[in-house]
Amino acid sequence: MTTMILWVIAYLIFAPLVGGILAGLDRIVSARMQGRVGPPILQPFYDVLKLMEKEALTVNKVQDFYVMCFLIFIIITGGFFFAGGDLLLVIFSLTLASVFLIVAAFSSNSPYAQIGAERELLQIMAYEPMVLMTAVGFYMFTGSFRVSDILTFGQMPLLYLIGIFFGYLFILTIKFRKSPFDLSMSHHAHQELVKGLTTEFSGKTLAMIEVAHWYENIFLLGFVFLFFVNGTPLGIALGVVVCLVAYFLEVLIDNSYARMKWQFTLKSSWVIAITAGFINLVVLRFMF
Amino acid sequence: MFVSKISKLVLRSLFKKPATKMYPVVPRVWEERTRGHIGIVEEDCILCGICMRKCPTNCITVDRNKRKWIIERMQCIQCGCCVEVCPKQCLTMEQAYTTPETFKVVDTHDIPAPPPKAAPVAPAAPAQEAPKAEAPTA
Amino acid sequence: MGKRTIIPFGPQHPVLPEPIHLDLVIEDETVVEAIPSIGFIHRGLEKLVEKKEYAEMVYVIERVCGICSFGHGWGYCAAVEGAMDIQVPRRAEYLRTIWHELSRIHSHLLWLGLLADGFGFESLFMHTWKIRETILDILEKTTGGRVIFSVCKVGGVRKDVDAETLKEIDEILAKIRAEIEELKEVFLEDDSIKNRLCGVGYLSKEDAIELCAVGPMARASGLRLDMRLNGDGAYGELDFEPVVTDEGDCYGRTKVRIFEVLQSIDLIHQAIAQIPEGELSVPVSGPATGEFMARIEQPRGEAYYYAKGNGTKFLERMRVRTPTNMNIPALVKTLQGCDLADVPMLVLTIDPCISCTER
Amino acid sequence: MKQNIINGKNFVTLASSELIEKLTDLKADGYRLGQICATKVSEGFEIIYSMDKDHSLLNLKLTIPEEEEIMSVTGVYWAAFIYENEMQDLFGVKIKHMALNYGGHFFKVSEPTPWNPKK
Amino acid sequence: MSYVTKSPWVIHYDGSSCNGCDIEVLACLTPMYDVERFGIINTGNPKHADVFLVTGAINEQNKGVVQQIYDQMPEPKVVVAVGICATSGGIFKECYNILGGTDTVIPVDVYVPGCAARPEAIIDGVVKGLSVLAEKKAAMGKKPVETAPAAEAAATETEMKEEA
Amino acid sequence: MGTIFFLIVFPLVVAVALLVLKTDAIRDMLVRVAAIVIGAASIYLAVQYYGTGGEMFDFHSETLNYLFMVIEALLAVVVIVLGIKYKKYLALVLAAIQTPILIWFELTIGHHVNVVNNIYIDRLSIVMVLIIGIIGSLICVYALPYMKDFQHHHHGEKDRRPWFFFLLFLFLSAMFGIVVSNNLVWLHFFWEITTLCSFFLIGFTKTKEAIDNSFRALIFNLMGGFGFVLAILVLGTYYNTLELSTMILYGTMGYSVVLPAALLAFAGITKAAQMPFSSWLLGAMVAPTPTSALLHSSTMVKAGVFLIIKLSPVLGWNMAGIMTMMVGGITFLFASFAAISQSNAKRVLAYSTVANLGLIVACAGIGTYAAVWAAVMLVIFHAITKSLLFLCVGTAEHNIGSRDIEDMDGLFGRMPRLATFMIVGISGMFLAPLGMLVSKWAAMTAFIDSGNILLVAIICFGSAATAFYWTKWLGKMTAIMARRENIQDHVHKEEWVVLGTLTGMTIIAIMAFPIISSGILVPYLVNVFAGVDAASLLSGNMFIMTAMLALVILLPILFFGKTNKKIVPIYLSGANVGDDLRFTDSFQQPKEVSLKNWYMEDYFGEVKMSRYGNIASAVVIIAVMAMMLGGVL
Ligand code: SF4
Ligand code: SF4
Ligand code: SF4
Ligand code: SF4
Ligand code: SF4
Ligand code: SF4
Ligand code: SF4
Ligand code: SF4
Repeated sequence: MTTMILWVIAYLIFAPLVGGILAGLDRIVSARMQGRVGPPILQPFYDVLKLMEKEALTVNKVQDFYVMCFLIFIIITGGFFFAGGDLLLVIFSLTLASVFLIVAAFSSNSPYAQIGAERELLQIMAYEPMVLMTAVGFYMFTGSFRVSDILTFGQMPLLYLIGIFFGYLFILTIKFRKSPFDLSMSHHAHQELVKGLTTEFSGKTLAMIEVAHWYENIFLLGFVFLFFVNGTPLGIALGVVVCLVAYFLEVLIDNSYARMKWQFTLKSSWVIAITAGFINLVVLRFMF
Repeated sequence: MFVSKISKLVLRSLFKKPATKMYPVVPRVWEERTRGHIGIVEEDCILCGICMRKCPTNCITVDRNKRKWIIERMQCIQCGCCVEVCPKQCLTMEQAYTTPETFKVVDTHDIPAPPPKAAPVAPAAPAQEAPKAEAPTA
Repeated sequence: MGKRTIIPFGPQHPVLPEPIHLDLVIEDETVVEAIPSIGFIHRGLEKLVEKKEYAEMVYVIERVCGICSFGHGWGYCAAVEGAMDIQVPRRAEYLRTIWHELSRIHSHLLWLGLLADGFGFESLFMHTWKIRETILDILEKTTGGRVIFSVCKVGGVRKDVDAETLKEIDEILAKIRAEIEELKEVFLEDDSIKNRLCGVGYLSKEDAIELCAVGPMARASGLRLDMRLNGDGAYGELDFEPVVTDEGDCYGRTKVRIFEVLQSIDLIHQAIAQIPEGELSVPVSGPATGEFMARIEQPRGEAYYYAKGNGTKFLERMRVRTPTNMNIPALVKTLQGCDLADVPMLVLTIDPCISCTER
Repeated sequence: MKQNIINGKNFVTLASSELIEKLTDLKADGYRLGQICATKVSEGFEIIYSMDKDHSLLNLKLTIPEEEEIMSVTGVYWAAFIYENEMQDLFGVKIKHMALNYGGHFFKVSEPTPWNPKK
Repeated sequence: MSYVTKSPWVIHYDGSSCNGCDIEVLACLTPMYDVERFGIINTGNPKHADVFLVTGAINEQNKGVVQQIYDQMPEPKVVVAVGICATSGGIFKECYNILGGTDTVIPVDVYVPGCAARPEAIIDGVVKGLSVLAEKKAAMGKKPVETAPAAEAAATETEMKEEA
Repeated sequence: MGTIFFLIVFPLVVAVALLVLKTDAIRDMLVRVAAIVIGAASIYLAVQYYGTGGEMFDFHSETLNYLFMVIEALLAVVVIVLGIKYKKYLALVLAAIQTPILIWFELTIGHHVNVVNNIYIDRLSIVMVLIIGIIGSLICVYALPYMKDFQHHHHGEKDRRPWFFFLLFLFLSAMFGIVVSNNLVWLHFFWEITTLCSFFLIGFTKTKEAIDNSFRALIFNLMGGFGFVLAILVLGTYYNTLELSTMILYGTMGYSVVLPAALLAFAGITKAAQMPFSSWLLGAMVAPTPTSALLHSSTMVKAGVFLIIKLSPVLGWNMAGIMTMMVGGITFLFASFAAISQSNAKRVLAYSTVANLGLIVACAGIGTYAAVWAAVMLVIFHAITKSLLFLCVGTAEHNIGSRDIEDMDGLFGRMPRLATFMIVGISGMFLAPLGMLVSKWAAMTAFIDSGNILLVAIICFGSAATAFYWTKWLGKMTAIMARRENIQDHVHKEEWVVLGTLTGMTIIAIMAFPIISSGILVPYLVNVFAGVDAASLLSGNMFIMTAMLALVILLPILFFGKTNKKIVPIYLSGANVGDDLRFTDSFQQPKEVSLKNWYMEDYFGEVKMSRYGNIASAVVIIAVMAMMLGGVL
């Protein structure tokens, strides 16, 4: 119980820091990949602090509420995860959080926000099956949905969940909002959607979204970590290293592909969910 | 899966020195022909006003009475037309650009009176040489 | 109306460096109707002929647009020279050709970069523009400007490029050729890019003729249409064949442009090898007379320059018809039924230059 | 003589009554529409239709009094709507039956028909 | 110190320029100049922007657009007029459809000369803008933001859209 | 037992009264009073039998048997006559075959089968009685003003409201009959009554479309009824019983009752509008909205799933079970997909109903403790939430003149209260920590445990699709559009009362869900699945869910709509005209922005989806039936 609480507190405090630094690293690495110098590593923090200082504007009375809910539920979702909670609960509450973000965008009744929301929704539909299957895979392997049980299970899930692992990595590109799947919004302008989902958010509201992303990214990496635990310190070290590698990989992918259209996003992720995820589950079914 | 053709280039760049010129830490070296701003050799100007008439943006004002040659920097397009037409070749194309300012820069140059033909020795009245920046009134 | 979304696309839109506006009617993300509106940049500069003497007018015409600025200057000069029957020295013709081809390279690279940005490929955009800077450096060294060169004048050119610099240019171009080949591979072979380009915005050869498309747009639809074949400048003495493909889609247009970059490098090599010594310009004076319709192959396609003198220092009429003008109808056509995500792609593949379209 | 010189000087006059017929014929003959432009002259407007076939150019010149209405050629070349709207907005040339008429809003200008001010 | 100066996000709008300055603005983002070093991001959205880079002159048709973008940017914000067209109308000043430089519709904080303005000049201009930004930020806390005519227009719009 | 009879007879009496008494005032009175009485009686029944948990009633009546038989024969005649009149011969044939067979059976073999307990009540029946009694009668009350408007809308036509209300109450009566009959012949009798009622209700408007659809419903349900008759035949002949409880007992004791179970499940599948029979439920939408609400939420389709849930102990990994779970799963998947492509609110609701029923059917088909827990939970939440949504759509339709989701632009400004109700309803359908999702979660776990990986995959994809179509609707509801006139004052008071009650019930049910689980479900399940570990699946997460719920409720109360920020216009690419609704278009005119959702017709078009779904489930059904018959013969 106490360790659990400690984990949650650590998450609450360190996730945004680590998430922000990772985002900073991302920007530097991306810049270098593009032959540029890039911003200082703390740039994401400057951005957020800057946003906090800006004039408070909104397009209606409710959107801030929704964005706040988004942030709160993202944090809660991560909290469940780090408290060793139920993976399905984590996924469902993540969906709840995303729905809040989408509703926030919808509420503005503004073209680009709306289309962004629509695309975000599509992305959810694209990744959801795979994410659910990831949880199912862990359950079938360890007999529990609980992160705490998975952690102490003692065998490295990766070996039996290799298909699911790749499927999850694929999905991660969508969740990290990286090219080729940065459909609904991206850091860079110059896309057909202006800023998509976030078009109507400014100042503190936008800062909240940014911070929520940091939290989100951390627990998404937590999933990656889960694949490598085997109850020994080696597993933990390996997990951390692989998380970093996975993150780097996502940055590389971001810089290596054009943005795809929604059709491809939906099709490819479902195909992956079926080929990598489902087949893996079937194999598990006959192994355990 | 999708083959990415750029990964190699991207990874190579990651470990190479960035191409960035690091301006302003490293100042820019200009080419000889770089067109930055118009300079004037005040002594040579005869206030004939040809530059004023030919300048496509009308940014030069030549005031014969007050003996002033005035250029509105925020209006000059560095076309070099004035340099070309000046009968005295007293205008030059300098390489540095006018620095951005919070107001519209207008440079006024006092053109020294030509030495009276009768007195070949110039009186020791040094003209103001440095261009002066004036804040716009509005 | 059912499920139709109606939204404004532009005038301020990050994907468009220039303001253009579309009333976009979409269903899901499929465009069912797109009505373009331009005119945000209309300045009315053709009418400045009444205020600027024909010799100074070149400074205005160069600023019709900052991308093919050189070509505009040349086109204008060619029209006036044609109207006044002026013969330009050969060295000047060669220099014009070299600068024009350099402009084409930088313009196409710029376009390729914007295209990459349009489909969200930031790193490719960066690398493309990185190479483009080398060209700009050459231009700055030889003309003193990165964007507006002010080297063309009625009767010839203002500045010479010495042999040493020409040799240097030769070497630099040989070097970036390799880098461009690498980019070519990316643009034409990368699966994700092909996925975004192939089959998008198809324009058949018949439609291209019907809609009077020009430039790479026309050449990608299989039309052998290139004003350089008319023999302006030094082109009559250089060996080249227009790049023509018949894909007719965004991929084809990309292909045409990237091959044209390589072709331009080639042309410059040839021109440098053959450039004759001689005068830079002939003196021109007196009132403008006569009329002439000049055509120049700009990076974006054929452009028209019509000059009509009336016996004074001022022209009676100066008309610029730019390539984008003639590609807008094709754009309107290809937009029907595309995806919202393709809109930038299509708008870009005509390589719209609103500046000169609206003048 | 170089092709561009021949092209540039190839102006042919045309009566407004023959316009559509001529263009239709040329189109059938494989000509593309190159450009259309108007010039304000003392007699009214001078309108040039540039037609191109295999890089050889034919400039048809039409001179009409200011009040005369001409037929739109958008029926022959749809793409001509760009030029016709332009002539309409900037010169006040009167054109009948345009396929896509922006009604004076193609170029939004502060004064109407700047090339041919009414006052 | 205010963080506005560490993370200036820019929005660029092309008034009626010749593209020259626009391209140079874009060139600033590219590897050679890489303004992301200063935390600058080119956002396409006025609501996220701190710095408004205007290129080109103002004409009849775009004045409303420029005005709107300006109005939609949250305080503190600065306007940088890039290129001679934007500073004064440039060579097109005499054209029938040109009203003048950016300052004919919105207050301009920094003028960047050049035709085209060089990337270096644009960087200098934005850097200069940052100090203005910091001043504005400092002023924001103290006195209410002065009601520019623009702000007034926005206020009326707000009233109109109050729902029951 | 008196209450049971009262619940069956009282609505019948009211129905007849309504048919006779034609003045508006009396009808209003009568319906309201009856609704209160029925509601109260069902609650009373619940209280009465809750303690005992389940009871069989040893009740015989030859007279009743014959009476039922006569009525059944009459109904068959009605069908045959109508079949001739409207040239729907398939219906005619089906009625002409099954009724004589059944009557022949009853008079011969059936006569010798000894039925001890004709009537029973258990906790599942209690749940059903509550659903029918409360939600059903609320819908009847809602129908009063609705049908007034309807009449006004279609004025000039004959006022057939007495007939309408007669059918409604008859329906309720028959439903009560279904959930308490243990004698399969009786059950079949009530079953057929609901079929007929729905037939008339669907055809109520008498348009061509309505009549076609009503016949489709009739034919499909008669096919199911035919299956039912066959099941009775088999049971009576081979197992010598006509009691549902006995059959299940046999099943759990190890005798194979797969064939009758499969036949009964088949009947349930048709009634629960599973693929390939789902089209009748979609066709039912031509009827006035209260009918749809009734058919979709508390009656008709619920009769189908009720029967299958009852059967669940004998399903599982046998032919009958596999058929049921696969049909349910396939239906869930394809109906969820098809819902994406719909913009007609009632069609979305219809597909969602079909999908949810599919899930319930699949759960019941798996037939494990956990699966049935999920199934019953789904039944409860679905009934409440779906009726709420249907009625909301009805009200919206009468006030904005369209039932298309895309016409509900700015509803939040125009009818804030209605929009809020809808938001509650929609959220209830798919969001954590609200009811439906909890059940879905349980269903998922149950699927995994059952080892049917295909179903697991189906639920993964199906829930993704579900989230998509609900969220986009939710988004439409929450969009705030500038300057919209508030028009909700036009809504009738009764409608508000009903909608408010349902919303309240939704929230209460969501909050009370642990209690429902431990108080009703667990005891029932322990009873049915004797010996299974009774610990609830979710006990560990229950607390978290409740906390989350509290947050979801608390946050809006604290913060919703409160801002001191400056409100500014939206971004319209710099072309804003100034009112947040219009932009300057290409012709320099103001043009209204229009924002619509995605439908992805090419991917999820309903024709395509139902074709795939129908083929897949038909194949499953035919294959299973063929294998079984092959085995039997
Ligand atoms: S908002 Fe999106 S683009 Fe920006 S940092 Fe977060 S994930 Fe990246
Ligand atoms: S150059 Fe020509 S215009 Fe100028 S002063 Fe001499 S004569 Fe006059
Ligand atoms: S350079 Fe051109 S614009 Fe500048 S002062 Fe000279 S003539 Fe005028
Ligand atoms: S043209 Fe030369 S000499 Fe004449 S006023 Fe200008 S600067 Fe002086
Ligand atoms: S075609 Fe485009 S790039 Fe070329 S001059 Fe015209 S506007 Fe500029
Ligand atoms: S200042 Fe010069 S380069 Fe810049 S937009 Fe204006 S004309 Fe073009
Ligand atoms: S919407 Fe109007 S016309 Fe239709 S039924 Fe209701 S009140 Fe009557
Ligand atoms: S929805 Fe149709 S059937 Fe229902 S009342 Fe309105 S018009 Fe009548």
